[in-house]
Amino acid sequence: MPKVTVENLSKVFGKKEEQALKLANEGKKKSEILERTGATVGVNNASFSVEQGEIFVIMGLSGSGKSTLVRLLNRLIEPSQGNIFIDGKNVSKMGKEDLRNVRRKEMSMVFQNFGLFPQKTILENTEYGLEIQGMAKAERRERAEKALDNAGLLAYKDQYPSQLSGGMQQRVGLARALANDPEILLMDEAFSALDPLIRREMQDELLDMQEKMNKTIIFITHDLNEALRIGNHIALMKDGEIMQIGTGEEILTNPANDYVEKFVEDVDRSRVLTAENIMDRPTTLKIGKDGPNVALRRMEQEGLSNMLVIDDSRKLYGYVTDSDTARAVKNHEKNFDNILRTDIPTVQKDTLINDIFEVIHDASTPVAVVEDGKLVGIIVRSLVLGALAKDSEVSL
Amino acid sequence: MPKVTVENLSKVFGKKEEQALKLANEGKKKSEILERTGATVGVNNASFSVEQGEIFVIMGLSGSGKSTLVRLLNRLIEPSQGNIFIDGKNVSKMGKEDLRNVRRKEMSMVFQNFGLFPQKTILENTEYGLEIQGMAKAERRERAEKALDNAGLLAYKDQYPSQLSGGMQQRVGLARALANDPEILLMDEAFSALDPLIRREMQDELLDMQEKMNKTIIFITHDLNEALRIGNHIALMKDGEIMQIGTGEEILTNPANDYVEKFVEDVDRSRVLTAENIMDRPTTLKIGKDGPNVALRRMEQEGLSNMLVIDDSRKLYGYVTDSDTARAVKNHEKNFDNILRTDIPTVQKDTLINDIFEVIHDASTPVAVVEDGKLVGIIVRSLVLGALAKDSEVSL
Amino acid sequence: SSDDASKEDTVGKGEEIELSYVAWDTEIASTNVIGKVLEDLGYDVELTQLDNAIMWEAVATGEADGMVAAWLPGTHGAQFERYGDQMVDLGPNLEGAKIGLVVPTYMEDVNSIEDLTDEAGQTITGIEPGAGVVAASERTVEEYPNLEGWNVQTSSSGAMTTTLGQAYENEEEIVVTGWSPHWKFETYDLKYLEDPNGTFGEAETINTMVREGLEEEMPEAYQVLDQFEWSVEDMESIMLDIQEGTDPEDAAEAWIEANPEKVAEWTEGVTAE
Amino acid sequence: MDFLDNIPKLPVAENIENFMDWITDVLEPIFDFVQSFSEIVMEGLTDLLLLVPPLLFIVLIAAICFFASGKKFGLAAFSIVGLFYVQNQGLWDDLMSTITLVIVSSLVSVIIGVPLGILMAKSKWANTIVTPILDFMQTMPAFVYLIPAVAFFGIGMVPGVFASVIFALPPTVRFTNLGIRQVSEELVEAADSFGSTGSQKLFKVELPLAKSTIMAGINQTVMLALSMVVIASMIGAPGLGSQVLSSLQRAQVGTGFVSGLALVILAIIIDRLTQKFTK
Amino acid sequence: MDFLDNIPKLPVAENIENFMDWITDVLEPIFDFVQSFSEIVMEGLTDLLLLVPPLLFIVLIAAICFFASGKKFGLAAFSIVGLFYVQNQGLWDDLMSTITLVIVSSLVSVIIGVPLGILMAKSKWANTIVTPILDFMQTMPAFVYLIPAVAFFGIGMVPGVFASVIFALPPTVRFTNLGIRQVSEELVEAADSFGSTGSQKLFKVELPLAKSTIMAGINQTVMLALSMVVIASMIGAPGLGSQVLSSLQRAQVGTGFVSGLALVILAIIIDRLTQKFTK
Ligand SMILES: Nc1ncnc2c1ncn2[C@@H]1O[C@H](COP(=O)(O)OP(=O)(O)OP(=O)(O)O)[C@@H](O)[C@H]1O
Ligand SMILES: Nc1ncnc2c1ncn2[C@@H]1O[C@H](COP(=O)(O)OP(=O)(O)OP(=O)(O)O)[C@@H](O)[C@H]1O
Ligand SMILES: [Mg+2]
Ligand SMILES: [Mg+2]
Repeated sequence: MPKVTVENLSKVFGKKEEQALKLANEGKKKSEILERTGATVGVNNASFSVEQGEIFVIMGLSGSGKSTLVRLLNRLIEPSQGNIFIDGKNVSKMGKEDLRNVRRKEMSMVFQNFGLFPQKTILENTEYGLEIQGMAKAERRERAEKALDNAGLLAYKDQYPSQLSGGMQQRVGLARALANDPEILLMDEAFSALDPLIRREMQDELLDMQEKMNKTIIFITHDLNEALRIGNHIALMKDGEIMQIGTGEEILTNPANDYVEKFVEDVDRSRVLTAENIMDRPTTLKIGKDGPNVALRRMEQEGLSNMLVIDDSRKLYGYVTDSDTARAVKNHEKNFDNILRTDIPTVQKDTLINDIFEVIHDASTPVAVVEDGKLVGIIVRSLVLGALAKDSEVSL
Repeated sequence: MPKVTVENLSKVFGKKEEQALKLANEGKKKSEILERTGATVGVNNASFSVEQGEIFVIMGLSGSGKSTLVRLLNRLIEPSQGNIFIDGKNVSKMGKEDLRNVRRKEMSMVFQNFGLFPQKTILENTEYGLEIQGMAKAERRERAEKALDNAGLLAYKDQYPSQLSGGMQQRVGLARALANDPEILLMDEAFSALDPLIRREMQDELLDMQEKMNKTIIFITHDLNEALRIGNHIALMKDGEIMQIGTGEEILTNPANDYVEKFVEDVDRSRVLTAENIMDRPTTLKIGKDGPNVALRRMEQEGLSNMLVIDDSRKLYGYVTDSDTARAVKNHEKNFDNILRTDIPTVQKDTLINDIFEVIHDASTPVAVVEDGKLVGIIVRSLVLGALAKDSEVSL
Repeated sequence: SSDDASKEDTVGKGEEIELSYVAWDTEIASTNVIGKVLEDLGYDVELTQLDNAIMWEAVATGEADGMVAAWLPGTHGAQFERYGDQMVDLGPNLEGAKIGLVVPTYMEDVNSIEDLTDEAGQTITGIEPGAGVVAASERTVEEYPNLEGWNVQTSSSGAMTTTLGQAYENEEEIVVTGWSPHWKFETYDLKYLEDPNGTFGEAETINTMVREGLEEEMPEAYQVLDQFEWSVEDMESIMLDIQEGTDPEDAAEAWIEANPEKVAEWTEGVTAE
Repeated sequence: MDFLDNIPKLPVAENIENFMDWITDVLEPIFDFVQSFSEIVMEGLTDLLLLVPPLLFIVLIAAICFFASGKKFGLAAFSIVGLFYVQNQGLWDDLMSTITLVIVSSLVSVIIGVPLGILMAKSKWANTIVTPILDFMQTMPAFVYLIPAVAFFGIGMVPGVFASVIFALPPTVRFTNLGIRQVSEELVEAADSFGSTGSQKLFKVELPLAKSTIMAGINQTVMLALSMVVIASMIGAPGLGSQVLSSLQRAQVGTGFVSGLALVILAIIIDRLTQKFTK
Repeated sequence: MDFLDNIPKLPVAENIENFMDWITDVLEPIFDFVQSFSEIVMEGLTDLLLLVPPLLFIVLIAAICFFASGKKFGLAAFSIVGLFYVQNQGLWDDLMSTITLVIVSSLVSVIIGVPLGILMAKSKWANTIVTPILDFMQTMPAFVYLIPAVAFFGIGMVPGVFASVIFALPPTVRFTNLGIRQVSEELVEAADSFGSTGSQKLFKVELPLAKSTIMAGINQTVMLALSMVVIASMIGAPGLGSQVLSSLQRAQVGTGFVSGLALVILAIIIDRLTQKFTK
């Protein structure tokens, strides 16, 4: 079961909510609805689901409804229509008391401008979520301190937010959200207010944290590079509608429409595409089964100057060159023992192209792509360059 | 003579200006000076010059002194020390009247949050600079309308700024600055407040404009990609000091120190490096001078399967392959007329690597790099990949 | 002055009595004197300065026990009409008070209201709107044919005396609503205009008013207040003292010391022995 | 504290008294001129207002309210009912006098206050000097300067205006100062960067942008001028204030309330209207 | 306008008068109790203040000023000179009475005003009802309710406090309302997002954040209470006000000014101190 499921969620701001909703469901556009009813469509029929432990990124330009969507999830904004399920419980139909419990226990939010209470110390801020649950002072203090410690901010616990730098403040925001130990983190442009350097650090920290704690994170940004960097899935919004949902690669390589295409045009593909996206199926020799004769014949047939050698379980042993193989045939050798070369460069299936540049640049052979030590593909130079060419369609 | 020259420019904010300045000149750091005197060093001993017609970008994180530096140029902030020359005239020593004239005629400024007067229409905003010079209504109206027309905003001239989108407002800001027909444009984070999509458009417009009008532009940003995209030269600031000045390539490939290196780490090099940066010196055949025999010998010597053919003035004619040449030698042909192939891919010296991907991917030969039709280098695949590898040092 | 033990033996027995007054010179003088007399009898006297109307309201509602500042029938006519039946009128404590139109003596040609033609910009400078003198002046303007076109300019007592002072200094013509006793007659040479039609009424008296029930609760104090009666000259001597800077309480004390026989008349029948 | 009690009383009162006498003497011609002139203007204004028939006046005000509030009926309806009430209670003439008093006081305050506010915004020095004077003007009880006002300007509307201006001036000065200081730095820089002179900047950029803050100050000034109406009537300014005062003298709570209510109605109409024009 | 003149005068004054009589009768026991009780408290407070020797009092106030203004001397010096002046002019007892009046009026205003302001911020409905009442309270001249104040609470400090509270209450209400509405949406959302209940949000987030705005309103309330001191003295509240009033009656500019100046000094010290505590 997905952690979060959203069904046909809509939000209309303004007086003629009913009428506007009807028009929206008829497929009318946001601007037309605004003109006809004066109501603003914030979110229009959004449906998606998020699995436990993934980072789900919502992207879009200003005013596209990202904030509205995420605030609907914990009902800081009341939905006009649709359902929100958290672990199967329908949040949109909950009573006040239950909703408060969900907010206290299940999800916490991190805000763009940090949302720290200026009159409280860092520690008091971090305690806030626990304090309002009525937790005893000693216990909540301990937990807050632990959360701050994890964020590397324990030394600052008695400072006030204004005494900290932006990056530190955002780490406090994160620590505060985590102190509650929620299942789900909602992050609304949590890093947008930060410096480029600090921002990158925070992204790294988030990824680290994600790995360790396995939270479900819903993350808003309008920076595509950020989205691609941290998101398992990305939803791209425009005018309240979700244009496309998919992995970064899917969105980059199969944009659902012109808008999405234009949106992703400027992105650095070498930081999104991985070895898997560009690799070719390798022509291989099976150790123990194929011998030098077979090898030489196949190399000649396929016009290759070298071939990779694997075993039955596709474990990679190395490669042989055409000249070596010819010599082995001449010497009547029956296996590759004498000619097998093992200095073959390998990359993982999910290595970014950006990281393959170096490997492939130095290599005189193709690069092998492995997964759990097993060969899954090869990459030659022209494949890398082809993938980076703008109008290429990479098969996935 | 450079258009703008800045010598040892410093600005200290606060009471103990003298003392702080002395410390700064002794090489003390900003934080130390703040601690010892309570004064903030805004800009510390900056020197640089900007040529007519170039886009000079100033980069750095928040608080590094970018805005202070650019405001010193038109003395919105009075310098604590140093000289600013515009066309050889020392702005820092000017009287009020002269300074006003420089501001009216020589340089205009474009602001991050647009700086449009909310109570004036778009047209009135654009007229403002001319109005205060006392220009007659009819004339200034005409010039303002022309500036708006160039910006594609004439239709909106009677609207108020708040009725326009951010991108349109910034175009008005630009039109207003250009209406004065200044020699120099100062742009302080002029595009930072814009959407990613609109931002890219504005950058394109700026580059177009630059080509047409040949203004000198000093542009502040903290977005490295933007800096690399539009800057002829880039100055990188930290704590009021200029860490490094150079072209985008220089900064990327020869960072002056760790800070600069860290700053540029994340950049998409394929959008900065050009053919010139990565090309090899080609081995060539001279038409009219070399024949197939020479060609074949040299190909064998250097292990090449093809060679480019040029004339005395290095004009590129095409290329010959080793097999073709061997056949021509066999047929005792004296020149390349029968074997010269002309389907050779070429790129310009300043083509971005990002745009070379496609060309080189499809090509079976090396790619020729030309400048004014003359051959200046060749590019093979491994060169492209090598340049993108992180720790490579590209020779310039 | 005396301690509690000795107070027990006195007439007043330290009982609290509250007299209210309006901050006119006459009332400051009289209230301080009678207050001092009661205090000497052992009462715990509290003098409360109030606005004119509030003074009446206070006695009417029993908030204050009494006051010696009711100018009747003219000046406080309206208030008496409103509150008169809610309090006890102990009769005049001073006779020979007067209200009327007043001019400086240097306006030699004007001696009667009937002599007025177009002096002083045809304006009578009055005090608070709603005050008795003002109402009387307004009646006067209506009843005297020669005052057609005149108007009564209301202001306040302070403003009126200031204007008078200024005009006097410059020997300008001025007609004000006047009442006496008042220190202005000491400071400037002024005269009342004759009032042949009697629109200002005959002589005014200043009456003593006490709250209902005072007679039963504090018969001695009631009696003293009832017997309190003095002359214009007595009052003016204190007023002059105060005007010259003496503290009102001290002035009252000094006067009491100097006039034991008058005080004895007031306290007759209530003194301890 | 014997020690403190032993210090002789400083002759503050006497010195003030002498100073006032002196200044009254010295400036008499000026005061006289100002008084006669202003008296004529203000009486003329009141007469003019009285020339307008009440019904027409009510309709006009209602129309202004209607359009100023963006064609909403609320304020217009309120002003019709309110003004009809004033007319019905026989307070129309008093209302007109009060309007004159308030208009003139506000106008004088604005004419003095706005330039003073600009000066304060531009000069730290002026700021340091004027601020405590403003504090003094607002906290010294009006009752204290009623007498000097009479000494300077006699009895009537003129000293009423004088007293009102003293009390009502500070907000205009303060908000003008604030409004100009609040103009966004970027816009001031923009004006400078095009080479504006000081006065170009002031008139073309700063004042237009500070307008709504300045108007808020003027609104406060008008409100304070209104609140001085009763006190002004103590020195002879005619109008609703003197009705209130006379009801107090006669202890007629009802009548006082009737006039007071007329003042409240006037205040609310003026307040809402100036607020509408501020936006 | 004959038409308007023909409408008979509505009996507003009479009805008010009857209503006041009725309410005075009905609520008499309550009023009496409040009066006696408050009288005792306030007289006690004044006596307490008078127990402190002036010199000690001056030193204490100066010390508070010194520390409140971050160890700067300006305000402390001002308060020493100012209070010494008051003592020297023989106005010490009056000053203490005035302080009692102002403290009690302000306290009552705060106790009523802050909850009312919170209510207005939270309920549109309360906002709609209370706003015009506040307008009424501020613009109805105090002179109108002096007589009812006496009818309710007799003479003395208690009706003085009543009149002061009516006039001085609105800023506390308005600024509390404003302060709570101004709390940044993000912080309210943050509080909500952690599942705060309404009262947790109010006490842990909104009130602390609105504090400085609320304090600014309270500062205004104190200032307005001070400005009512003279009028309160018309209904028997002792203090500096009654000095001012009697000077006015006797046209003594100097004496009036001396007492007025004492009020100004008190106002400035209180104003600066509350402003310091606001930050
Ligand atoms: N409280 C509101 N009342 C009315 N309209 C609203 C409200 N909140 C948001 N909207 C409208 O809903 C739409 C979506 O707004 P939203 O804030 O969700 O955009 P966003 O994608 O978060 O933009 P940004 O990147 O600027 O934060 C916008 O058109 C906005 O004007
Ligand atoms: N008016 C001023 N008074 C005092 N210090 C100032 C002033 N203006 C700038 N500074 C200080 O000078 C330094 C440089 O500021 P500046 O505004 O030039 O930075 P910046 O590079 O433009 O930053 P940003 O990217 O945030 O705009 C900062 O430390 C800042 O605090
Ligand atoms: Mg948002
Ligand atoms: Mg800047």
